[in-house]
Amino acid sequence: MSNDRGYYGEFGGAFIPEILVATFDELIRQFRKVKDDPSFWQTYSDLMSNYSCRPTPLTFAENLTRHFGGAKIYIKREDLNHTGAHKANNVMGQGLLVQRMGKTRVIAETGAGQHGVATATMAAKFGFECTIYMGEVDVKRQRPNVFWMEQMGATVIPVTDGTRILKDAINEAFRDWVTNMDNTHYVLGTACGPHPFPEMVSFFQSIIGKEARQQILELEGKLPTRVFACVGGGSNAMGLFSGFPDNSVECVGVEAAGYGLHTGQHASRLCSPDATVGVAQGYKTYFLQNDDGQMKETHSIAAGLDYIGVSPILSRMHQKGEARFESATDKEVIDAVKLTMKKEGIIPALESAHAFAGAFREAAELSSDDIIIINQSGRGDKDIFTIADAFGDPKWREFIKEKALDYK
Amino acid sequence: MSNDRGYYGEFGGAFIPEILVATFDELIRQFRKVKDDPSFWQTYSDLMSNYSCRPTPLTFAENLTRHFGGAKIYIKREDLNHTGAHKANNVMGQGLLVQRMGKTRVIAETGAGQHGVATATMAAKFGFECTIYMGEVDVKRQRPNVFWMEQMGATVIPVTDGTRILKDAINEAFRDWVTNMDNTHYVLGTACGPHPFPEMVSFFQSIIGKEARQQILELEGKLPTRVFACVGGGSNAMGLFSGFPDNSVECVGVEAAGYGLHTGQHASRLCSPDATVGVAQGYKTYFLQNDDGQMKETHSIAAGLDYIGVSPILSRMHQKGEARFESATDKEVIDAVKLTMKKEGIIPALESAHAFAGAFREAAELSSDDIIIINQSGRGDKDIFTIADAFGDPKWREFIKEKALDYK
Amino acid sequence: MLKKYIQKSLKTKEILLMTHIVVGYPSLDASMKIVEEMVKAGVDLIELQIPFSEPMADGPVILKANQKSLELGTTVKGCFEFAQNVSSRFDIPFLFMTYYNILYKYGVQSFVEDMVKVGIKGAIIPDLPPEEGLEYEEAMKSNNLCPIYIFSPTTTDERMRYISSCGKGFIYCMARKGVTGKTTQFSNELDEYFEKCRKNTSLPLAVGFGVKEKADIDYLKGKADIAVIGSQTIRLVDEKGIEAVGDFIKGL
Amino acid sequence: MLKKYIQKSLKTKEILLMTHIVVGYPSLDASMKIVEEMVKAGVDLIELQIPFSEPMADGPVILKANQKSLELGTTVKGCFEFAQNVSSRFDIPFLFMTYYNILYKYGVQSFVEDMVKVGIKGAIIPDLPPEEGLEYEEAMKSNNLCPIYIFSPTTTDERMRYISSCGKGFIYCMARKGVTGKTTQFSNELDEYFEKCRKNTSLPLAVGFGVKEKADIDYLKGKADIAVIGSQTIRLVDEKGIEAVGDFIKGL
Ligand SMILES: Cc1ncc(COP(=O)(O)O)c(C=O)c1O
Ligand SMILES: Cc1ncc(COP(=O)(O)O)c(C=O)c1O
Repeated sequence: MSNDRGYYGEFGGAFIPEILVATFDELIRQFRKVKDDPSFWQTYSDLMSNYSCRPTPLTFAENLTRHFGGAKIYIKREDLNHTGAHKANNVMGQGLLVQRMGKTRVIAETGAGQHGVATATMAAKFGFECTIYMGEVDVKRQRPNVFWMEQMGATVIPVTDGTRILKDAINEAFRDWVTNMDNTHYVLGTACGPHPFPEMVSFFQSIIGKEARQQILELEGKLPTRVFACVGGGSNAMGLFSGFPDNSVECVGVEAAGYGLHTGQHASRLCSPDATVGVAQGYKTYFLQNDDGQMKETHSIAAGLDYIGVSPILSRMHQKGEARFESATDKEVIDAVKLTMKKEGIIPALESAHAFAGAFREAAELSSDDIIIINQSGRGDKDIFTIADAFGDPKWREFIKEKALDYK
Repeated sequence: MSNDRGYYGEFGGAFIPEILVATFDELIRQFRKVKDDPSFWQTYSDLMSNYSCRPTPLTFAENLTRHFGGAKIYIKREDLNHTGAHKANNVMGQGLLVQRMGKTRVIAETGAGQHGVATATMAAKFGFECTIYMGEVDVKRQRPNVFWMEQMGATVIPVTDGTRILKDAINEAFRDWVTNMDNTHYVLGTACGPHPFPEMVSFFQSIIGKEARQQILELEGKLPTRVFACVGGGSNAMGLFSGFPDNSVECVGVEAAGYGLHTGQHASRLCSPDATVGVAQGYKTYFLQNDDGQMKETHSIAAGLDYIGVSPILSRMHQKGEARFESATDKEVIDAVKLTMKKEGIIPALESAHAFAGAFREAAELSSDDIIIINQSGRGDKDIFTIADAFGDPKWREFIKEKALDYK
Repeated sequence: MLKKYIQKSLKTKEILLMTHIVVGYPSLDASMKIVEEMVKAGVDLIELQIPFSEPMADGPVILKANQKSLELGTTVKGCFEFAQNVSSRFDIPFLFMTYYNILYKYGVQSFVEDMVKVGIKGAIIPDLPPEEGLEYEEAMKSNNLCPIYIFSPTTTDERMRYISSCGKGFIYCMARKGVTGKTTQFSNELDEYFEKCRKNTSLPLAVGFGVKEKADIDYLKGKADIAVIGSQTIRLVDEKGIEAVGDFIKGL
Repeated sequence: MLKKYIQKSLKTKEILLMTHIVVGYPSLDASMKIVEEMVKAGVDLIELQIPFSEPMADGPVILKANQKSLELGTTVKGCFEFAQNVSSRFDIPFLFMTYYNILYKYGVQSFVEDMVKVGIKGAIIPDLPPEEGLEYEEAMKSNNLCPIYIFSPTTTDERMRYISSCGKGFIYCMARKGVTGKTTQFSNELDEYFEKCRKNTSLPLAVGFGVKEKADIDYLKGKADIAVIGSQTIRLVDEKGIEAVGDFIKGL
C-alpha cells in the first residue's frame, strides 16, 4: 500500500526529528512483524472480542430507511465498543505492540477525549503508565472524558499553547516522546502523523471494514452502494473504507464544515479549496494553512474533527478519485443527531453525526435496491454538555446551576 | 417455575386492581405463547445481536485476579449493551411483546434512569409513544439520563409523591396503566411486580446467564465456583443466576448496605433483618416496612438499588438457600469502582459495583482453581455526577461552576 | 346484614349515599368532625380509609391525603380506635377501605376479628382480587363481615359472576378506568355496563369513581343502589373547610 | 565555505559560539538589537529561526517565542528581509533555522535561491531527515549553501556516516534527548557520544541543547567546535532585557 517511507503518492512520509529515527525504525520493524504474522491478528481480534464487544453489530436502520424512502440504511455500531468509540480498536492494537516492545509508558493526544479515554483504559488494562495531552479548549468541552481518564490513573495535561486543540496536543505529545522514547510509546490516535502511523492505525481500524463487509454480505448478499464515514484524522474512515476496495462501492468521507465552508470557520481539508499540501506534525498531506505555511485555526462542533490535517492515505484516495469527500455544518450535524435519536433510539457522537448528515443528504436519491452503510464511530453520551447546549435544553441548564450552588 | 398465579413458594402472586385483570390475562397469554415458541427466542436474540451487541463478552480480569491472588475473576459485560446496561435485554423483549399485542404506547418507571433510557430507546426504535415516571430525587441524581430520554422523544414525569424514588415511580406508572391499558403496556423494569413480570423479566434477562455459562465452559472447560450480581429489583441477578442452576455453583446477590446495615439507611431486603414479608406494588415479597406495613425510606448511593422490595423469585431462593445474599456499603462500592477502573480500565455502574465489592471481599479466600463471575450490569458513565461527588473531584466542581456561569 | 340494611333503606330512598374519608386527614379530630357532618347530612354508609404508603389505585387527591395522614403519625391501631369511636357514636354502617398489606402485616385473622370488635361492617381492598383473597374472604364471612369486591368496565360476565360469589354486602362498580378522583362522564353510554353488572350479581350495586355532583347522582338513580363520593369531599375540605361538607351532601 | 570559516576561526579560539534568535521576537526591532549585541560580544555564528505555528521539536521557551512572533505578524518574507539586513550589516555567517513546511510552501528551490540573495549561508531544519530532504539537499548544495543535519544520542554509527555524507558546513549534535531549552548535565558521561560523533564525520561539530553557562562551554572545549546557545538568550531577554545579552555572551 505504501512504499518504504510510507508514501501514498506524494502524501505521507516521516518528517521526524533525528532523535526519533531509531524509535521509528524499531516501531516499523515491530509493526511489520505483527502485520505479517497471522497469529497476531488472531490475538488482536480475540482481545477485541473479549474486552470490547467485537464484532460490533451492523444495525439495519429501518425507521430512517422508511423516513428517507431511498436506499436501505445500515449503521456500523462502533459506538458499542468498550469506551464508546472506534478509538478502542487502534489503542488496543498499539497496546499489544507496546507490550512486545517492552515499553512501560504510553502517551497520547486527544481531541474529543475518546482517544484519551481509550488510551487511559488500555494503559490501565496493560499496566502502563499513561499521560494524555489535550488542548485546553477540548479539556473544557469534554470534561467528563477528562474525569474518567484521571480516574483510570492517567495524567491529563491541558495544552495551553497554540490554538489549544488537537493539533497542539499532538505537538506536545511529540515533545514528550523525543524526551522519553526509551520507555515510552506514543499512541497516536488517528491515521495521521509520520509513517508507520497512518498505515498502522488503518491496519487496526480495518477490523471495522472487514466485519462490515462480511456482515452486509451475510445480511443482503451484496455489497453496499455507498459507505459513509466522518473524517477527522481519518482513522474510522480508513477502517470502514478498507473493507470496500471494490469499484462498485463508493466511499464517502464527511468532513466538518463548522459554521459553513464559506465562513472559513471549518475543518474541511479535502472538500474545501481552503487547504493546500504541506508538511507538519511529521507528514505530508492537505493542511488548512496560510500562504506562509502557518496553520490556521479550525472550527467544528465536534472536537474530534477539529483538526488541520488529514490522513495521507485519504489525501491520496481523494487525488485518485477513489473516495469522495463532502462536509456537514454544525447545524446539519445537530439535526442529524436529533433525527437519529428519535427514529432509531441511537445517539451518534457529534463526530459520527457528520457521516449521518452526509448520508441523509443522499439517501433519498438512491433506490431501494441500494444499500448504504454509515459508520457510527462513537456514541454521543460523551457530548452531553455540547449537545445540551446546542439543543438549548433549559432543564439541563437549571440542573447545572443547581449543582454549582451545591459546590459553593 | 411458578404456578399459575406466579407464586414461588409463598412469594409472588398478582395483587392487582380489578381493572387490570383483563390486561394481565392478555399479557400472560401472550407471554406464554412467546415463551413456548422457540422461534421467538431466535427473533429476540437476533434483535439483541443486531441492535445491541450480544453476546456481550465475558472478560477475564487478569489484573484484579492477580491483585487478590485468589479465584480467577471474570466479568460479564452487560455494560456493553446498547444504552449501557442489562436493562436493554428486558426492554427489547417486552418491545417485541408490545408489538404482538398491537399496543402503541409504553410507560415505565425508572430509578437509575437506565431502564428509562432503555425504554425510551426501545420506544423510538419500535415507534411507540413513551412516558417515563421517575422519582424527583432520581431525576436530580441522574439528570443526564433524563436528558437523553427526552431527546429520544419520551415524556419524563418527575414523581413528587412519597419518597420520590423508584417505588413511587412504580406507583405512578400503575396509575397511568389503570387508565390507559387499552393502548398502553407497562414495561416494568425488573423482576418484581405482579405475575407475570417476575417470570417475564427473568426470562428475557436469562440471556445473560445462558451466554455466561456457554462462555465460561468454552474458556475454562468448567463451571464457576461463585457468581455475583447486585440486587435491586433482582433482574440482572436472575439473569445471571438462571444460567447456573447447578448445585456446585454458589449464587451470591449483593444488596445495597447504604450507610451501613446498622444505620437503617440502606436497601437490603434479604440480608438484613429489617425487612419482612408483605404485599405491595402488586406482589408478595420481603419489603423494608414498619410494623404497620408502611414502607420505609431506603438509601443507596446507587439509584437503581434504592428500592423497598425484591424479586419474589430471589426471596424464594433466599428462603430455600439456593442463593446467598450479602451487602456492600456506599463506601465499599466507591472503592470497588476505583479499583476496577485502575486495574482493568472498566467503569462499573454504581449498581454493578455492589457485585464487584461483594466479590472482592471473597476473591482472596478462594484458590486459583476457583472461578468467579461478576455481572457488570451497567457502565458507570451515567453516574458521573454521583461518582465525581463521591470522589470529591475539585476540577469537576470547577468545571460545573464555570458552566453554570455561562448559563447566567 | 349490610345487604339487608341497604335493601331496607332503599325502600325510603331512591339511591343511597356512601362517602369516604382518609382517617387522620387533615387530622384525627377533623376526621371525626367530617364524619359527624356527613352523618348529620344523611349519608347512608361511610368508608374509612386506613392510610397506606403505596396507595397504587388512588389518584392524586387521596394519595396526598394518605401521605399527609401518615406524616401526622396515623397508625393502624389509631384507625381501629377511630373506627370504634365513630361506630359507637353514629348509627350507620362503617367500612374499612385500605390496601392488603395493612391486613397482611396485622395478620388477616386478627384484623378481621378486631374489625368485629370495633363495629366495622365490611372492607374494600382494591389490590386484593378474590383469587388472592381466600383467607381474607373466609375470615370475613365467618365473622359475618362483608368483603366488598369490585367490578370494573373490563370485567367479563363470567368473572363478574365469580366475583359476586366471593363478595358479600354489595358490589363496588368502578364507573370507569383509572384511579380515584378524576372526572367521569355519566351518560347513557354507561347504561349497558350497569345493566351488565346488575345481570351478573344479586348483590346491591355501589357506583363510584368520579361521582361528584347532583347530576351524577340523579343519573345513577334507578341504575345503582349506592352512589359513592370519594375524592370530592376531600377536595371540598381542602378548599372550603370541614363546615362545607354538610351542605354539599345535603345538596346531592 | 562555512566549514572553512569555522576551521579558520578555530585557529584563534578554542571553541566557537553560535547563538539563536526567533525572528520577530519579542519584536522585529528587538531582534535586530539582539543580533547587534551578540555580534558585538563576539559570537561566531547566528541561527535565525523563522517562526512556525507547529514547532514540534522546540521546548516551551522557543515555542512561545514562535507564537508571539507570529501573533505580531512576522512573515516569511519579513524574515528574508531581516536576514538581508543583518547579513549586510554584520560580518559573520547567518543560518536559517525553521521547519520544513516553511520551505515547502515557499517552494524549496525559490527558498534556497532567496537564501543566497539575502546572504544566508546554511539552514537547520529539525523535522527534515536527510531521507526526506533530497530536493532540499540538492538545491542547497548546488547553490553553495550548507544543509546542516543533526546527530542525536540515538543515532547509530552507520547513520551518522550517512547523515554526514548529506550535510555540509558542520553537524549539529544534540547533547541529549528532548526538546530545546531543558537542562543538560554536561559531564564525562557524554564523552563517548562526542567521540562517536567525531569518528563518524569529518565536518565540524556544533553541540547544542541545554548549553547555558560558562561551565558547559568549558566542558565542550576540545570536544566540539561550536557551542550552541539557544533558549538561554531568549530567557535572558525575557527576564533582563536585550541589554543583558552582550554581557552574558562575553562572560561565556
Ligand atoms: C467518535 C469519534 N469519531 C471520529 C473521530 C475522528 O477521528 P478519525 O477521523 O480518526 O476517525 C473521533 C476523534 O476523536 C471520535 O472520537
Ligand atoms: C446498571 C444497573 N444495574 C442494576 C440495577 C438494579 O436492577 P436489577 O436488580 O433489576 O438488576 C439497575 C437498575 O436501575 C441498573 O441500572
